[in-house]
Amino acid sequence: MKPANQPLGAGGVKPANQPSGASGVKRRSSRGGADGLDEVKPRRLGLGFWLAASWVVAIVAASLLAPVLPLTDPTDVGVGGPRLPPSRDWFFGTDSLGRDVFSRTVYGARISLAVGGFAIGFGMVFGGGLGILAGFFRGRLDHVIGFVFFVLLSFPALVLAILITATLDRTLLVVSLTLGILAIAPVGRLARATTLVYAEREFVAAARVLGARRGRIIVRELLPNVLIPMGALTLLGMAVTVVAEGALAFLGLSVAGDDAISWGKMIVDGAQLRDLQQAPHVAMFPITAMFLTVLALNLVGDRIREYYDVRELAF
Amino acid sequence: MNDRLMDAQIREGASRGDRYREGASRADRGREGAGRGDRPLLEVHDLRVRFPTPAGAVRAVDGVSFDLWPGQALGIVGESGSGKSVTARTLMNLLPRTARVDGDVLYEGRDVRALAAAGAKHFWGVEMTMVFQDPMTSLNPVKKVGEQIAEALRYHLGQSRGEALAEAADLLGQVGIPEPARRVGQYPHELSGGLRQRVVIAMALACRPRLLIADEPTTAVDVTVQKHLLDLLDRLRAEREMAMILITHDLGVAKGRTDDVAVMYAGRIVELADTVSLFADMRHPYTEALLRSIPRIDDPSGHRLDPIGGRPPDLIDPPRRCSFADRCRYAQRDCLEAVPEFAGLEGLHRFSCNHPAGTERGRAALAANQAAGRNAAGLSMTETREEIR
Amino acid sequence: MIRSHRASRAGLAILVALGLLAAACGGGDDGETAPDAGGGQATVGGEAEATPEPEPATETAPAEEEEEAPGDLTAPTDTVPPETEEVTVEEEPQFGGTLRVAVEAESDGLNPTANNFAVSAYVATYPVIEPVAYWDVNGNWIPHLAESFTKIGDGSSWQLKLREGILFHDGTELDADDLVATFQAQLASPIVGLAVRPAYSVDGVLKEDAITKIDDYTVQYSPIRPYGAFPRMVTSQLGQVVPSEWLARRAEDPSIDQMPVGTGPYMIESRIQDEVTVLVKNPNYWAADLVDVYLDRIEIYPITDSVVGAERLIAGDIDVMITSSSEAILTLREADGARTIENLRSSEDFAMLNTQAPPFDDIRARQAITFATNRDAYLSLIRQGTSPPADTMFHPDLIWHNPDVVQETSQPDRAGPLVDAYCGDFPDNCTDGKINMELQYSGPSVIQTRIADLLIDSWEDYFNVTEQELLQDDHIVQVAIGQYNVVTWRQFGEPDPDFDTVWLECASVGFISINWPRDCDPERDALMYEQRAITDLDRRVEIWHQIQQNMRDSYTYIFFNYTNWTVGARDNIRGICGQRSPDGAELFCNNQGRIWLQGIWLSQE
Amino acid sequence: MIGFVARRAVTLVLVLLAVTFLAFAALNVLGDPLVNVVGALAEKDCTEVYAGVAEDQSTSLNPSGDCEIVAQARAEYHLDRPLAPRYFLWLSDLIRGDFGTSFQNNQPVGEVLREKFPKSLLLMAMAQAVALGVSIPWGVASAYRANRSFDRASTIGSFGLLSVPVFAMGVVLLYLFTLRWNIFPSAFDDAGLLPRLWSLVLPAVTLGLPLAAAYQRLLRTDLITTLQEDFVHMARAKGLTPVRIMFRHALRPSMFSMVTVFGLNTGTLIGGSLVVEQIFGIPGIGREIVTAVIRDDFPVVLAAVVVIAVGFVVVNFLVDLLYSWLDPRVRAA
Repeated sequence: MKPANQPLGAGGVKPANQPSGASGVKRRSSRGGADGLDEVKPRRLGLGFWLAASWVVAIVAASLLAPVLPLTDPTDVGVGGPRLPPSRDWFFGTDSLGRDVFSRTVYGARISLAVGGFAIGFGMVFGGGLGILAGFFRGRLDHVIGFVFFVLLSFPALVLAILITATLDRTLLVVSLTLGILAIAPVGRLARATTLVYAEREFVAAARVLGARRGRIIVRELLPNVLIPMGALTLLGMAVTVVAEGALAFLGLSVAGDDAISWGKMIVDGAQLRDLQQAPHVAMFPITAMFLTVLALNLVGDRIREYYDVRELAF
Repeated sequence: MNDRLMDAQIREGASRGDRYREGASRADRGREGAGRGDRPLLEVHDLRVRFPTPAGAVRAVDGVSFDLWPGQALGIVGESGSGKSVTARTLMNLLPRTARVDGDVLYEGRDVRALAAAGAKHFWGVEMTMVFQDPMTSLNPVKKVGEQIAEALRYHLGQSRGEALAEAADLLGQVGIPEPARRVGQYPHELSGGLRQRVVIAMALACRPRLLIADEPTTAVDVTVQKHLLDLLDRLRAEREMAMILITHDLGVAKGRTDDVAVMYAGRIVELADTVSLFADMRHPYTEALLRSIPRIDDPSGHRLDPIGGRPPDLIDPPRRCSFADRCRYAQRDCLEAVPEFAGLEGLHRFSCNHPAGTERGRAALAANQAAGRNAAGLSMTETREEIR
Repeated sequence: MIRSHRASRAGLAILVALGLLAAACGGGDDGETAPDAGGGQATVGGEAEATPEPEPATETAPAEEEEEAPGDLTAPTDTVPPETEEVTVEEEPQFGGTLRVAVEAESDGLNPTANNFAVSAYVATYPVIEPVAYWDVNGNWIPHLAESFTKIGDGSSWQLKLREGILFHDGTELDADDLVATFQAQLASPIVGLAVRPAYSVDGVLKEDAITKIDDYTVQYSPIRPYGAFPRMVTSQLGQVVPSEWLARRAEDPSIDQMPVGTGPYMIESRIQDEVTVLVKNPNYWAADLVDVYLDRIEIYPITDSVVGAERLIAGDIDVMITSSSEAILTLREADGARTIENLRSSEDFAMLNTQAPPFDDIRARQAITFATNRDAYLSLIRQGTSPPADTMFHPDLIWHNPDVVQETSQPDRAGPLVDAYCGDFPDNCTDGKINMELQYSGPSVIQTRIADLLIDSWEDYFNVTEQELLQDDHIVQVAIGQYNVVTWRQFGEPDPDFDTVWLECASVGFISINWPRDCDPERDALMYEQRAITDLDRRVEIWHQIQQNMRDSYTYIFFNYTNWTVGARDNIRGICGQRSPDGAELFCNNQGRIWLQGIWLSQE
Repeated sequence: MIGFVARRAVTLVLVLLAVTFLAFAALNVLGDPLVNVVGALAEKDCTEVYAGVAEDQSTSLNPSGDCEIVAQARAEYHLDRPLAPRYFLWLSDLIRGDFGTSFQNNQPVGEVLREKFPKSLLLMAMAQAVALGVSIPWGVASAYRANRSFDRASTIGSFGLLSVPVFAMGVVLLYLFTLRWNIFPSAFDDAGLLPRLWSLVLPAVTLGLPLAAAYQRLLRTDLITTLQEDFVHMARAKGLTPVRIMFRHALRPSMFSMVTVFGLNTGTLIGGSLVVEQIFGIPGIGREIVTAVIRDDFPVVLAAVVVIAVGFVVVNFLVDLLYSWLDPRVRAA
């Protein structure tokens, strides 16, 4: 019998922080019941999923293929007049320097996705590694790592990010690593929680009893199981980092360089009051591109998460 | 086991049952009873409740009819998924919106379902109320028990907070809770399971309803407390001249505390009789099996339990035949061809069985099956225990 | 890659040095009688100002109007269109009301002896802390708090005599002790001191008689070199006097830099950094009988996004704003209910090249990048028609301008051979036949980023450009210590070009160099020292023509445009220009955005 | 309960120490604080001068000896000491309420924070108010008719809202409501309480809407679960109206996830306000931090980080206390 509907005790484990992602605490009634008939869960991924996945694939493909696509050079100034509205020649119009917004939007995906992918990859390796170690060895190590995570989470994330990016050369690597560091704690917490679950399972216990080396248990038994839910989160994490890059851009702290075009930088450029007034399309096209991409990543990630029934989501 | 789980089993259900339509019994109008009027308090006629699912509609209640007279106690007995709780929830207007309901439910001649549709304000809780199975979950954990009892008094009867709280304490006293004045200020988690169920009962009785539906009121509490609670309900019913529907899976609970008993199986009433004659001559093989499958409060020692083999039928699109045939040691070929008629061999004792227990036909059927080693639906007789009678 | 060079307060110190040293080094002029080449006088929104019912369409004075007058180059006073705004208006000035002013930046503090003053600080402090001298409408110095200046001998000493009976806001009387205390506070300041010490010290040792109190109202300044026109040195923040008592308190509590005390017609009522500075009328203003003070209250808001400032002005939340942003100027020009007072004759926007670091230590590289620069795109896309192209450090309206010197940009064909030649000689500095270089600019700033993107686009056929965006203070430090190839910059435009020699002298080259390009040319030095020593205007003009030619030939500056310093004002704002000193002289208006708020009044119309 | 509070307090102090040290170290490691004090002179190599090997060559602008200035500054700001002692010196000042003095304008940092924080707090409070004001009715409406058309549309809508970056929301709202329809001002207006609130509406909505979507989803899920609880059926059996049941019985026990996220979102809000204050020109702590970071105003950054971290931890501590109001059983536990 389920005791009650309160999963959260005073000092108990709190659900993950999920302000911008898909869902925080996912509770499902453990009961069936007549009312349960209300909720009909299709086993399929659904049309939305496939649309979203197609968009992600299309954006990734476009960003990879951008150099070979028949696009105007996105850094070429004055290919058209300044602030031209969308037309047959310029699908997305031109910006204040007369550059092709369509071409820039396509190229912009490169930096946005590269930063997102790189950062979340970094978070996965380091956060995931620490989380698994904490969850597997428990005890003092767990306490120390848990504390580190808590400290990282207590530090206002964007402040940390601007501290680093304002001080260092803002190369692609620095910006990605900065956002990657921010991903460590949330990813690590998830990895730890997942490890805890699997570390108690029979197959791991059996391996322990059989005297397998701990390293081997982690790599052979735990890692594959922890990777599945983490993999689903990669997409959601990417969505978060794509947005974070945009936020940095808004503070003028995204990747530097005229050929480092990102959606965030394009939005800032177009969001200058006079540009926004006279040529809103300059900001609105990259905003739309970013929104759709974030939406698609969230949707795909969320669906995969549901599919594998990953309960906790930690960003 | 709680009701929702049963209902879930209905949905996910097992074998197919016979599709047949037959009205259930009527209560014995002739018998003496407290507060009898000239028409029943509650008339249920041909009640059908279906839940649409992707796989098809689940017929949770499939043509149930009965009358309930003022002051009368009716026991509805059945396994999980038999439809007894759905019936109760239909009366209480507690079904999920997706449920499709047909048939008539009249309370003092008023159409209860029309009342629900019209959003009647002071009907449920005042005229008719319900006690749920689990006192742990049927009290709001974040409100003091006094407040929860007073709430109905204030809402329905317009009492002030002070009046209502005082009356709540009084009610707590009536249901046998010691130190009622202190208890009103406590939260549910501060009370034991038995006390909580008493609180629930007090809460249900607050506005002096004329009909109380008690849905497995003792299942979730300690065995030692069960009897006290049942006796309490019985006493309060008598004192307040209140009609009651006591829903249970335990025939023993119904015995001695009800006037009539309806046995439900697969959404239908399969046997309906006054309590005394039911226990004297149970006719339906299911009733018989049910009695043997459960421990009894009044006879706990030494009696070996005899679980009913097989599973209840799938209620999605049930076949037209006796729904119990697959599990019935009496089942003959005719049971597989049509739904047995719901009729009484002996006056007001009604049942739907072609080969009722305790009759010649029944004994003959049993003997034939034992000889064949299996019943008409293929149930192996060796798996069943030796006949008692 | 951790950058070791960081921003700094001393970086700001250098900034100050720019503004102040210019004044400090401006000696050698031959005195107050010489006609001054007005460094740039404001033009005021056209004839409509004079008519009772102005037409909005002609309200603003766009850049083109500036160029109507370039023919008259000999008489500097004539380069300024007749001041028509307030004098011919029949309207009776109104007393009372609150003026809300927007400035583009917030100043760190308002203490003229300690903080670096930019436009925002000047606008906020001129009404509060009056200078001992100022400029008249023609660009000549005039006494303000001073009653007179007396040149002693060849100008090695100057005596300043104060007007008597002037009270500070704290009730103390302005006397010689305050001048001495102010001067000493300037010397002691790590920032302002940079601008003062060099004029009074030899090899780091202060002259003992740098300042001497003669009597209660007279002090004598004795700089190390003779000054022909010393009073010019005290028109800026160096001439703004604060009470000695206040300075004593300030030594204990530096935070009172935010609330300084002066003699002016307004007092600081409150100040919240980055939000608002509130001035209220001084009831005991010493010159109340001599000049009219109309407003009861002045609120100064730093609004860093100039377009937002312009929008708020148009919406009526702001009455006056000062800006050099093209977007804001365009917004103001297009608006109903507002007008602009634009001055194009002061500073210039340009890129400059470090001549002591490869690749631009080679003149071929400097020439190549100059030729490759697409100035037309810069003017049309960045300046958007608000600022005309600049060929030299002087606006064509000014007598100093040499019309024969033309900025050789937008000729990419000429760049190719030079780059090939350079790369032939220095293959290590080239990749794929292009010269490797770094463009440094200050940020984060959207407009600076746009400028960088545009310039890189025009250079990238011949150069491999790396972008280096630095925080503003950091940027200045890096430039000062010569750690750059190319930077975008704004400079020059002092009322007399002699003040601008400091940017060009060999003496300014060092570990910290304010001859930023580190371009030392003894021949040019000789020319500059010659013009400083003489009083003959024609000869000075001739010399400056040669200096412009010399600068062009060294290819260290790529001039883009004249900076458009614009004062935006709502239609009911009167008296921005045409204000008078206590002696009745008409004041210079909009000197690089520095305007006086005390004479403004609100029209009821 | 007391034990719980004590444990939390110890954790809180440890976390604050770690956070402040992290910030302190980051600022020191990432940049040399000396440069903040003496500027370009910090670039000068003085080792030989200190060793007495070389003569101090003063620059023209600093006649009093460059290396001497550098040495003085190092001593004044304890830069001649290692990181750890310097941290504790700073910390002891902090505990005595001395946040230090801004490099930028010599103002006491405490004063700077006092001026900036109220505006940001107001903004965040308004944002949370928007979020709660929108999400509670929205979540209730969705859960009340779960899986009906309104709920399905809500699910899509909230998912979409969650995918809108806060700056994109800001830009779009600014474009529509300020530039296009001219309803709200384009900048913070401090001319009294009403203009202040009015000018904060757009920023608050910008921050609040995505939060509202997050809250709505949590509330809806929890409400649907709660509505299946027996005590809700019991309340219906008591004859209470659905609306009454929803607000009197179901809402409070369904707010746990929401309240938890409410606390954790304080961090998100601070991050969001950095950007939103930039977009809408609000002179709050977010802009102050950005400016201070960009200008290397070490003491201001440090103080702001400390105060924010304290705020974050304290808010979450308060959220823990809020649980016991939401559920009396927690008190007993």
